[in-house]
Amino acid sequence: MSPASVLDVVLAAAVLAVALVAVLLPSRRGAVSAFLVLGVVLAVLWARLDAPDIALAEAALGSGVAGALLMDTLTADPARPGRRAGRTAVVVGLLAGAVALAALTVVVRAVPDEPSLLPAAVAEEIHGAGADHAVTAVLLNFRSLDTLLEAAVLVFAAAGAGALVRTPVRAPDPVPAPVTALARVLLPALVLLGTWLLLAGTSRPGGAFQAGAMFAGALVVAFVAGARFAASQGTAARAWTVAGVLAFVALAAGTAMLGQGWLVLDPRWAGAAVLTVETVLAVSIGVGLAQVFVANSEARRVPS
Amino acid sequence: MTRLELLLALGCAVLVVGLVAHLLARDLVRRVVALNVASAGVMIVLLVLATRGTEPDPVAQALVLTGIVIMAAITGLALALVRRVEAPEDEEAP
Amino acid sequence: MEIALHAVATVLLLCVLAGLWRAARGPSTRDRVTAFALLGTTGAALLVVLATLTQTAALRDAALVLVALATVVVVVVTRGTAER
Amino acid sequence: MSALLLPALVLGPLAAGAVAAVVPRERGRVRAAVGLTTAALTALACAVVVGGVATAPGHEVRVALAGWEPPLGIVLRADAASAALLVLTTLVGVAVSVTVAVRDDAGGGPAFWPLWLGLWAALHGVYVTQDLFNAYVLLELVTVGAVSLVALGKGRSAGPALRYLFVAVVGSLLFLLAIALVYAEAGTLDMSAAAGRVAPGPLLTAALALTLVGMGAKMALFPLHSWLPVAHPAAPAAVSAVLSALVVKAALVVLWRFWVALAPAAGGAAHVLAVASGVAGSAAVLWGGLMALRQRRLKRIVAYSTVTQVGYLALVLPLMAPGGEAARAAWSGGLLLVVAHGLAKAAMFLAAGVLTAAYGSDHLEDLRGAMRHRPWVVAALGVAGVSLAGLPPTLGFAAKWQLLAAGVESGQWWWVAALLAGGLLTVGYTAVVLRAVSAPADAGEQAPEPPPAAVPTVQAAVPLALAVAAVVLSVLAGGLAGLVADTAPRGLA
Repeated sequence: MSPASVLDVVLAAAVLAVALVAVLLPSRRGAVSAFLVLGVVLAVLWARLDAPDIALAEAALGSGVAGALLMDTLTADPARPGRRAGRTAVVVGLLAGAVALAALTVVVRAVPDEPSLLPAAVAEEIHGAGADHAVTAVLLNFRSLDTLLEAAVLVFAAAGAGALVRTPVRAPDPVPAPVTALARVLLPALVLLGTWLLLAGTSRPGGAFQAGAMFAGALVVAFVAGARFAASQGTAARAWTVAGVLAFVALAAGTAMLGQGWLVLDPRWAGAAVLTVETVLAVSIGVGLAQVFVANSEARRVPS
Repeated sequence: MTRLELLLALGCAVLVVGLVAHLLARDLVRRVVALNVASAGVMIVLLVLATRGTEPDPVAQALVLTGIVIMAAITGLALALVRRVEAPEDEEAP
Repeated sequence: MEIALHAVATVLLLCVLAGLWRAARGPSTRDRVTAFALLGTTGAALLVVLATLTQTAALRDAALVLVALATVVVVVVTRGTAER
Repeated sequence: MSALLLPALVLGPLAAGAVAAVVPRERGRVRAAVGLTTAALTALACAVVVGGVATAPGHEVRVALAGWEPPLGIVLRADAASAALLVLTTLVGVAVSVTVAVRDDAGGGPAFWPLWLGLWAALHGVYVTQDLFNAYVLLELVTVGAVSLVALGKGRSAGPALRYLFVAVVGSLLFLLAIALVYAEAGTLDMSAAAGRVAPGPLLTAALALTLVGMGAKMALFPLHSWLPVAHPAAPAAVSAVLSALVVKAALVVLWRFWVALAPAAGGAAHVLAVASGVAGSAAVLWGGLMALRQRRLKRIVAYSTVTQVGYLALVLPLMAPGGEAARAAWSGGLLLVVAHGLAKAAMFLAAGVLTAAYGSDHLEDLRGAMRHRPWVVAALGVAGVSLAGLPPTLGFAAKWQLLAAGVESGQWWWVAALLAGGLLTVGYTAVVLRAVSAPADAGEQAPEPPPAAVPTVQAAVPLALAVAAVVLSVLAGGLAGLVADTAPRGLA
């Protein structure tokens, strides 16, 4: 076996092992901690699969923002005694799982080892698409409707989580000094990193979603450190949350009214349009994810 | 077993592990975690499909990126609901 | 050189798995968070090795992001434990 | 013009939902104004698009978004089936919007508006998208909107909402794996393009099975139905109407589109899966009907009735399987049934909402005397029940007739028996409801009921209007069925 395939096998085993640990640990804390580790291992797997964009996103979202959300759930409630599923259910579940896995393993052996139609199509059309980096071109031009709707999913998830908060936001508690100190260092670093990912995204891996996750991280840190602006669920915060979707729809409607067709970007200004939409989207995603975090935090802090 | 088959099988295994755990777990946070594990399994399958051919498939990668963001949003909503479910009775009244 | 890098990557990966044990076992939240912060760093090192191996500069960004957001998680947990 | 407006059906309500989310929650009137304006404009745009579909050559309106044709880009395409669904959604959507605008606790408060508009946009998208992954994203948007709306319900609605979210996301993940498998083989995400690039084999069979199970979970097909009778009644009245009438149909439409495009290429395996769908559907018809008969709460009865009706809709897959004339009858009958059920179920849930608001409860015992005090609301329940049971002169009758014809034509007597049994059960539980509300208010040993609380007239009139629409549309049913059958997807022939 070559060193490369040893690495592949070890990596595959690691992913499976961490996934098993994450679902098997009976305590919440253990499960969440193992899930954070899964995010790290997955980021490595994505890197190994030639997908640096996804490695970035996994590091930022999968183990970053989602990790912070899950961890915050743990600090909110003391661990609860876990009820267990009945023995019959476990046996049936395991059997069904084994059968499903065997069937799927047979199925995926039939996957043809040849590329799909799309990489060639992307390579052919990427000039004038507004971004030299293929993944960004797909997200912001070829399949821009998906990206718009995905931003909308975030907007409405934030609205839904926000609707669960039925109490006004409480004044922040006193913050421990180490947290404030850490936040002072971390905040500018996160914003800088996010901006870099945003600007880099048109020509190399990176883009609105990774940058947005960094901005969300910055806002979460600010919120945790007691900054009032980050705790707000007011009109301005909600306006920023929806700004990305509205900017995207405005672009779509604008191109339609100009007679080019919905979301059709003219190669002459496609680059500018892509960067503008990405910038608004990144800020919007950042605020939106942070709003989900704040809503979660407030859903717990109901005054007694 | 080729690398493609190995990694595709890995994706399926992670998906099945996540789904079975999701259906069997009673603790709500653990169910959310298991759902995220299952989703990671599907993402593995998609990204492995993207490695066929000489260049990585940007479209499949874009799909995964979209999927990850959606899953993060859904996790946020799910956790907010978990908190609401576990809030003491008297806090339920709006 | 390539063989050495692959070997380093494999060893680092095993380190991650060793760390998983501490993160999963706990017993205190502090143990878990320390383990996770450490794992984030190991994961970042792995990404840097892979960046060199495949000559993908963007993976260094990913390493940075991983470290930065692992720190965010640490801050969140620190604050949360301080509150109780 | 209609091609220009087709994407607006998705992006318009989406943007309006985003705008409504920015309006402070205390400004409920402003949010309602945004919602009503959007409802009016959406209805107008729908009319134009439906008109475009009716007059266009080949009865379809098609837009390649961002100017990219498949395989690279995403295509939205409205055909006769989309038109039928758009008509249903417009009628129910306007009715729900008016109901909530009149009295906002029917929708669970001002948080209703952004979520509902976002959901509305996503539903439109599901009806017209041709792209598999786009359908996945739209279904997730539907889920996020629907789950959040359930959580707006009074009392402990978060639990049912979370359970619904779990089921819906599991369904989505299975569907996403199916998409990955189709993509692995066909190399494209466009449904019609993929149809020509797949061959019988394990990949296609697995994709069909995963989609059937995934969408089955999302639309509460027996035995994956147990979340629905919990989640739908927990939601605010107007939301229950939207969930039963429209949201369940989103998953169904994706299943049907996927099936019509890809099942013909799968050969015998698709036939086996279709029969499985039919067995599950028949079981759903019987189980849902029996459970509905046993319930003592109005909203629960209506929710179990949805389980039954989803069962009918699952029968369409085996009825379509033989192809030819029978398949076309099954396709058009299925679509008419979707419209008929949507109208009837929205009418029933809105009527249940009015009665609950008036009597403070939806227990059948507490609704005694409703026939005398709220005759129009009870009339709406009755007419809707008749349409659900598939009796003339309603749209439900026309739809069931088509399905029966399809079953008889292809000699599939089993499914015909399930259809007829379901109709009898529907008559049964509708009768239970009507008998309960027509009992005199002071019957039995209990003290006389206090007179019902006042409910705005408009709110009480809306359910009847929907139920009447089901009758009026039945006049057009013949023409509609013909149109839908003539424009049935090519895969059916």
